[in-house]
Amino acid sequence: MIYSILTLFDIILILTMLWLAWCLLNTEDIFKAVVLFISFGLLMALAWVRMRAPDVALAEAALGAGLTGPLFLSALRRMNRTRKGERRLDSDENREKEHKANQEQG
Amino acid sequence: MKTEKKSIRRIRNRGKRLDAWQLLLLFLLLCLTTVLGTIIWTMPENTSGLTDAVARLQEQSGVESPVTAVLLNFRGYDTLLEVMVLLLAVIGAWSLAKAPFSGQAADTGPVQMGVVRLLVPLMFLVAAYLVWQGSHLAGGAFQGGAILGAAGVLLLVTELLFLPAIPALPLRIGLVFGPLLFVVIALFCLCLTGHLLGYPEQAAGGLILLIETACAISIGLTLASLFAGGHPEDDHPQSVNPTEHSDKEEWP
Amino acid sequence: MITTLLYSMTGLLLFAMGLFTLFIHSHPLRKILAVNVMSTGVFLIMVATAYKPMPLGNIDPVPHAMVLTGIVVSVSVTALALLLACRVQETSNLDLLERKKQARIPEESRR
Amino acid sequence: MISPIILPLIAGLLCFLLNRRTFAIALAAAVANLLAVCFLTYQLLLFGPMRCHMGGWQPPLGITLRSDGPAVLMLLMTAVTGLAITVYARGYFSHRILNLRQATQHQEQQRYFWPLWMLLLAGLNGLFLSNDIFNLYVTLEIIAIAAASLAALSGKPASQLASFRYLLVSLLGSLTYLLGVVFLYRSCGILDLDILQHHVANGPGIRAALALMSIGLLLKTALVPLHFWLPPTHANALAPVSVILSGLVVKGSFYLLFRLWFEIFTQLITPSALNFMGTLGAVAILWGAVQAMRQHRLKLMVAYSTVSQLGYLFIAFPLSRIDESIQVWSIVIFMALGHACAKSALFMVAGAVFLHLGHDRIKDLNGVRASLPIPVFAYGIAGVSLMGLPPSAGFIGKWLLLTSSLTSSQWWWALVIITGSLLAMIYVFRVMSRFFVIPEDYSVTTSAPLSPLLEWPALIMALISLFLGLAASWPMKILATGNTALTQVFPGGLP
Repeated sequence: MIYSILTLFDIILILTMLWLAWCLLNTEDIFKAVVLFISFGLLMALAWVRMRAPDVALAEAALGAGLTGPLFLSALRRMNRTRKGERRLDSDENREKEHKANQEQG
Repeated sequence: MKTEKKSIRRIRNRGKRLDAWQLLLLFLLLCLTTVLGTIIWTMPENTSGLTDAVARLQEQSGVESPVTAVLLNFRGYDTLLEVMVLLLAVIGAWSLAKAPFSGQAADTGPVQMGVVRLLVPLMFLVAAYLVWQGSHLAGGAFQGGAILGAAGVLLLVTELLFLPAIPALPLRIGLVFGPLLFVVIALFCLCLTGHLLGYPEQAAGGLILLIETACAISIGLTLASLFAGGHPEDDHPQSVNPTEHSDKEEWP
Repeated sequence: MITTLLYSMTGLLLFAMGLFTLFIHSHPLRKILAVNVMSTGVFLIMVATAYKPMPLGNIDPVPHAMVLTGIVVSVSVTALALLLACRVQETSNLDLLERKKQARIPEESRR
Repeated sequence: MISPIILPLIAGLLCFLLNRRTFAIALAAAVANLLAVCFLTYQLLLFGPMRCHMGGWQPPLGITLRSDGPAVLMLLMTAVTGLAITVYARGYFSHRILNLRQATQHQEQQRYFWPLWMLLLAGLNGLFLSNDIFNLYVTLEIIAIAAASLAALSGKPASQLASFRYLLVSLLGSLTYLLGVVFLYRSCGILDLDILQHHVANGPGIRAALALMSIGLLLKTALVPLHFWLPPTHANALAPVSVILSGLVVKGSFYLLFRLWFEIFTQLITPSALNFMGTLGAVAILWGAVQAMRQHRLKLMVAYSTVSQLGYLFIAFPLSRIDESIQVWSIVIFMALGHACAKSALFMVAGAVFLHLGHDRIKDLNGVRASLPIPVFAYGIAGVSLMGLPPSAGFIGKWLLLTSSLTSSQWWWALVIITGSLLAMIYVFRVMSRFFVIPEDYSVTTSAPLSPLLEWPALIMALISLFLGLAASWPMKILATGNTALTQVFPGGLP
């Protein structure tokens, strides 16, 4: 009984994972793909737990949600900014100056 | 308007339809997958791998969690090299560019700041706990380091912390601290027991915990500075005036 | 047994899907995503190899350690690749801008 | 035995930590590395092959390092070339920093060059010594990341694009290799190569594992259909980086591939697989040479010549069936050693020419001989080794290849080898003739004289590649030691 329920759970998990992977690899919108990738990582963490690998699950959850996701998002942001031709060199410099001024004041 | 829409649709369709080469590729990949799949399917499942070997030597390793034992004792050399991989990624990232002023959080509201102020200490706590419990349960340097890194990312995103504003030397010391301590302990063990990374049996647990703590801190810093994406401002030699030394002085 | 097989097949499929995407898409971020999916597939096969159902005794910890190593390596490579992709776009954009400027200057001086 | 790995590792960490005196640290590490490798060679000649168990854990679980003949020869090659590269890079960066216009940029490049290069050296030494199939994966990753970062160092958009592609390709290669490792672990449950050697049975799982690992490594070695990433990466990098990539990095993955095929999985190899590899190698020789002839830039030409020379290493595969394995090993090691020395000399010369003229367009290279006599001399000698003319290491390698292909009556390989040498002659002399043509109105402009650090390493590497052929018996002796004497375990693993 337990065996069959677990297998059912496996099949649902696997199908969701495959579907997510297919979507994230083939959507037109890269932003959507990145978001899907983060949720894919969380599902993977579930799969690791199912495979009795808690160490891997912890690492995947922490790295996937806490690091890889933000990395992709910030890279996306950086690329979009440059794509529009508004490489914000000037704004970067302004911020830098602002920050230095703040530091001097503080 | 209509023609524009049509052309957009056409472009999209072109993106979706596969041409002959891609179909061929798909076919080849399908064949490959089928072959590999059948091989996996028919592979006899007899080996228990190295389970028995690990179980036999577990007591000598100084820790209770088998994964940590493998990671830091039996195959500690792998982990040593892997920490170097992380460090290499940072050096590579720093060599590419100066860290940009992120410009991520346009406006950080007070609520957000409050949450961050609450969350970050909590994350430090969780990380410390993970490193500590790594010796007997799931967890360890990488998990703890990843959480530390996530805390760092949070700080960077809310601009409570600017990487370009951090002086480079302490950051570098923090980044190198873990790997260097790992190497030093490895060499120390070489002197004591005659094996690289061969911990003396009584001290194994303590040494492993020491390495894990140091590595967790360094890994956290590493991941956060990977997110920051570039080297801090003053990370190059104190500007040596190139006219000062001519080549005659350098090469007699 | 059946679980191991199921997850191994999933890993293989993920690998193949990632490989296909790597070949047909040109956007650098998409390529990096594809490589990530591929590596997840490989790790899944590896962990599935070590899996044994609950009553049948201990799990083989060596593949778990290897997967942990692999995950950390793949994260660092991903970070580096993302930065590199950003730099490529930025520098090539700057380069284009420079060239445009240089192309524009003679025109203006001619006028 | 661990010191060739640990020394550059510590040096890399220190180079990153400290800002000043990085060159002194790197030079000390390179010299110490060479001494350690020499001592290892001495030990090998005295005691035969050695094992060193990391952490004192015995093989099925622990990681083992091993030094035998081929590994020690590759280590020697890396150490000598590495020392030359270290010295050359110093000269290169000093010269560029003297250029006031972009001094800070070059200082920055130099600042990150040293730690990356030292860690890469550690990774290479680890690859040659390691005896554990997963540990090999980790060293491959170290090499890949360090090499890609080094290739992007020059900051030009072209080099960054090339390096991004290089990173993706080598990542794909390592993933495929890792998938092979998974298959292997699933069917054998063992990671140690020595035990694996005795446990290999002819099953589909192991076959698939071998195929996957080979594909991954071929991708990293850039055999012809998979070579597309090599020329842009090698040609757009800084000159010392090109030397590293072309002389050493490519050899690392090739050495691993060769070892897997001819030492571990010998029973599984079928003649058709060997012939397939030989055919790819033949295509590589011809295609690379033809492409090298068509290039307009010196560095691109040298990069394509690398593609061509790698083909010779693979042509040795089908010839292995007839002779004993020692013969194949000696051929391949000889070709690899000769190519490493000659190719690093060529890239060093190309870098020097680039620094002197500010470009490397082949058609504008007239009269370089007058202003850069030493590099041109080095170019000539290295060219001799590439073509395979008598006293050089390339000659010995090609001679061995020719004789074994004729004795095994596979004359078509001999035909390819000779054609390849003729083509190499054409592309080497095409540039050489430019060097020696001094136009009428040519005046020797000594705007910024090149430092001796830029010129002598190239000449020394070229001379080594020339005289390696004369001292051929010496490497042979080391190789033979590796294959006959019984294994001795050194628990301490010192030096």
